[in-house]
Amino acid sequence: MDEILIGGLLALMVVTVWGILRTRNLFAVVVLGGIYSFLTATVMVALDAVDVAMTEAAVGAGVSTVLLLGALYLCRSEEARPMHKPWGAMALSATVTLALFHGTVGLPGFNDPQAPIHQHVAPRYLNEMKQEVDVPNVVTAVLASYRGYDTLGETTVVFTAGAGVVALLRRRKRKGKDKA
Amino acid sequence: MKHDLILRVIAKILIPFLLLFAVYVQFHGDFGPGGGFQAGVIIAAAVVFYALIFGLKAAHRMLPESWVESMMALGVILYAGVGVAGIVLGGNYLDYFVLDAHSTVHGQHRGIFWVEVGVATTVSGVMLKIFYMFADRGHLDRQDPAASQESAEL
Amino acid sequence: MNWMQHAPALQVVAPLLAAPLIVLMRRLSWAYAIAVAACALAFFFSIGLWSQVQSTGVIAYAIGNWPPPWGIEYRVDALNAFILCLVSGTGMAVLLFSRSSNAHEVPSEQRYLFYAMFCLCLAGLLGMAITGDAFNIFVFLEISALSTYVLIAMGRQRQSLFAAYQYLILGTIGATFIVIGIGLIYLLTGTLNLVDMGQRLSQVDSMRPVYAAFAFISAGVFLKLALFPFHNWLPNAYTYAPTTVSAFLAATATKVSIYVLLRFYFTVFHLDAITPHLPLSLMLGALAIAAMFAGSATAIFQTDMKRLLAFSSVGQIGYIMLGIALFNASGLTAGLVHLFNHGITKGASFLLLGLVVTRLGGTQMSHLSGLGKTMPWTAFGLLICGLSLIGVPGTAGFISKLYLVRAALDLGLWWVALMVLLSSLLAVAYVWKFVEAAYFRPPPEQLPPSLANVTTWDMRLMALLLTLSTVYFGFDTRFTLGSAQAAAQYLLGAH
Amino acid sequence: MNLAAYFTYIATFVLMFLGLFIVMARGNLIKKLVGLGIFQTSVYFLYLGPAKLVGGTAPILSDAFKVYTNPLPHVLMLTAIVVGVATLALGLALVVRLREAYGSIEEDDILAQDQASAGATEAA
Repeated sequence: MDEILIGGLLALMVVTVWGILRTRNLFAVVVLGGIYSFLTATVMVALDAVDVAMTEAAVGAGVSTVLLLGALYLCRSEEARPMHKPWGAMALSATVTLALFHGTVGLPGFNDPQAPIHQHVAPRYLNEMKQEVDVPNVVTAVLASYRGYDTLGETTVVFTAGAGVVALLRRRKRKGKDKA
Repeated sequence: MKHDLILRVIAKILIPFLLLFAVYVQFHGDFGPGGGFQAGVIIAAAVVFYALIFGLKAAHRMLPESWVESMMALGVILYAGVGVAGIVLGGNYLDYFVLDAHSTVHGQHRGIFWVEVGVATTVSGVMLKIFYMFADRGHLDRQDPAASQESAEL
Repeated sequence: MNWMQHAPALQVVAPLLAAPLIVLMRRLSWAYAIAVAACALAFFFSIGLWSQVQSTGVIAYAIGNWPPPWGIEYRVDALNAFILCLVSGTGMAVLLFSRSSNAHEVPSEQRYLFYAMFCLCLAGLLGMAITGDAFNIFVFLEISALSTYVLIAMGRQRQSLFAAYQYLILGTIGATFIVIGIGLIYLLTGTLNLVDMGQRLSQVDSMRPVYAAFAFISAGVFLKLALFPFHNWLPNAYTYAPTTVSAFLAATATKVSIYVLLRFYFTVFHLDAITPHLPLSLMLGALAIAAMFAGSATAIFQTDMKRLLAFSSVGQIGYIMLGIALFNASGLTAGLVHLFNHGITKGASFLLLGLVVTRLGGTQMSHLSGLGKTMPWTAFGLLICGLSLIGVPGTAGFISKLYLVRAALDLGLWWVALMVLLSSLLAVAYVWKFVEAAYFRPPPEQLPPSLANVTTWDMRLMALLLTLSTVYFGFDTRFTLGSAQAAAQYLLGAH
Repeated sequence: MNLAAYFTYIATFVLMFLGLFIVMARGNLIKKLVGLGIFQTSVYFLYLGPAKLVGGTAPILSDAFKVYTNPLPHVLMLTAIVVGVATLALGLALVVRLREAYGSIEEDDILAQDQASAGATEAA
């Protein structure tokens, strides 16, 4: 049952991406991107990743879409017709995809409780966390405590982006542009 | 849109609830899905909503840009500071066990609490700052004398 | 409380904490002071770590006091202690240089943010180099990458924006490849700790995901370190970024990526154990030799000195990779020594070019003509760096080429040694191009409009210091060779 | 090979192929960033798919459940999402600046303008 639901949603996502690929109206692209993010979030709920789903809905569908719309407003542009045939790009992305396909064949499949990820490291988070940290949401415990340093890095990434946008978009005090 | 009465009234009612929801997501993150990132984004969304209805100028008055810029920095400082506090209290970096003298579990709770506050502060600050930056750029681009004067005042 | 005991964490946290402080202060003078203090702390701690590793061996530091593999571990060994010294040392020199050079190259409103970005970039690079956790590498890689994009975009010309955009696209693709590779290994082993990964990976039966993970991580890191033919972002980025940024990136960013490659190859994949089954040495070696020739040959045709040096970097990265591709102790030693020597040589060259930009307004060959007369010391410094890039005795470059040739001959690969010598001839050609412009062409009648007439003492001192060290490490090889040998032995005997 | 056991991987392949293709084949700078986002998203399923256990529940501990989905990939992908939006924000800021400097957000236009100005400086 789960497989059918998730598979159907994933198929819808592929269709959305196909739409993004085909359309040259950038506004439509951005809206399709928002739909894509919401579908992603829904699949994540089906995969029991509720925290991730919430973040994807807020960040992927919300913030990203707003940012894209803002940039689109500032650029006001329609995508030009591609000038060259995309065979090179096609070949490259096909190679990468095939490499990944090659690699995943030996991996544990969907819903395999014997897979290494369910046997090593994660069991401690699920079984001992109650004594060690004692917050019901295991994701919060791992995020903020066990792997809290990653989250510090992640917060710093967000800060870097913020300060970077300030550096790039803060208006010059002088009117004249000192661009070459 | 600035003069639409219905929108303004509804916004006035909604925004406190949005902020309340953000606080819920922030502190309920220990028990259900949620946490600093999501709460930060919701806080930013509430202010963006305010800016859309009442205008950028009003939003700037409510939450000046310099505050927003400080928020970006303060969150990271708080987070990294919790780590340094771990060292000062005799543990390793980001060691929450030592944050409470009596119980390691309480120390963990305390650490997670402050860390999440730091995350929410930075995320909301950054999201807002990025929004302000893009919005300001638009004023300049439009080359509308009234708008550019308005943005000059900001 | 013993602060030195927390050196692994503090040397990353100091610059990481400095960045938000700078944004909070918003004052240029404060920004500079904070950045210098943070950078000095990082340098101090990394020297401390280096000497500690020499005496006690591997230092493990559990962040948050969570034992690995459940928490994130910092792990300092002979290899990354050496890299940390290179990164924080050149970072310090470039930072001290940047105060005056930024005054001419970076718009005034952005200048305090330059220091914030610089600190973040430094923190990211140090974090990548010191961590013992695979996903943590990705997080810090992104910190350094995002700040690098901004630093590049601060250049004076509009081309810098497009260079930053190109790097953003390629860098993100590279980082995502790395995440895919890490994900495959994670699915196979269930762990994210590098050492734990290595141990569990050797017990895995299905080799296909391992090879795929290897391919993805290699391709991702090749993109980041600009190995030919993955180098497309590098020439534009180095050419249009502010000169200090070019110096910092050339000396450190690509070098840390090489370190990450080594870490994955030896600690996780145990490549020296796998290589007999795969023609890896041949594949990597072929790429390296292609890079040596393509980079150096393209450099000859450049008319902008910064661009010339950028392509020369593409070539020099080939030498480092060639040493690694030999997969034995002498080859690795040669590669690591060259990593260090090329880092300081390129750092010195770009800082000297920074002096030229400040004084003459640009780095086109037309700006450089007659440099031997207009700026004799700077021209002489650039000449020394050029000789080091060729590998002339008496410079740091000579030592690394010597060991590279020797390592190849040890394995009986005389044709590889020949390739190294032949490609060095190409280096002679591009260095000659500079010599011709600087010493055999008259200075222009009228000097082009300059950004500032004088270069300040701090700029000159830092450029001098790095140039002198290029010569110094050509004679005294105790630090470079000693550390590289220890690191190579550690990598090969890690299991 | 049991196809049903690999369907999350298959979705990853397709999304990855399309995303990478959009990044490389399209010349519009905004569309490239959208493609980059899709490419990054494809990786989420590589991590999240195998973490799910059917019959399990979201990793929020409670006495009513015994089997939980693996929380570690969730934490990692949270980081990946945030990194993705940070990259997007910076990329868009660059695009806005590029549009102001070049008057276009098409890669070919920008490259042509750069070539023209490079030719001009060489001639000078």
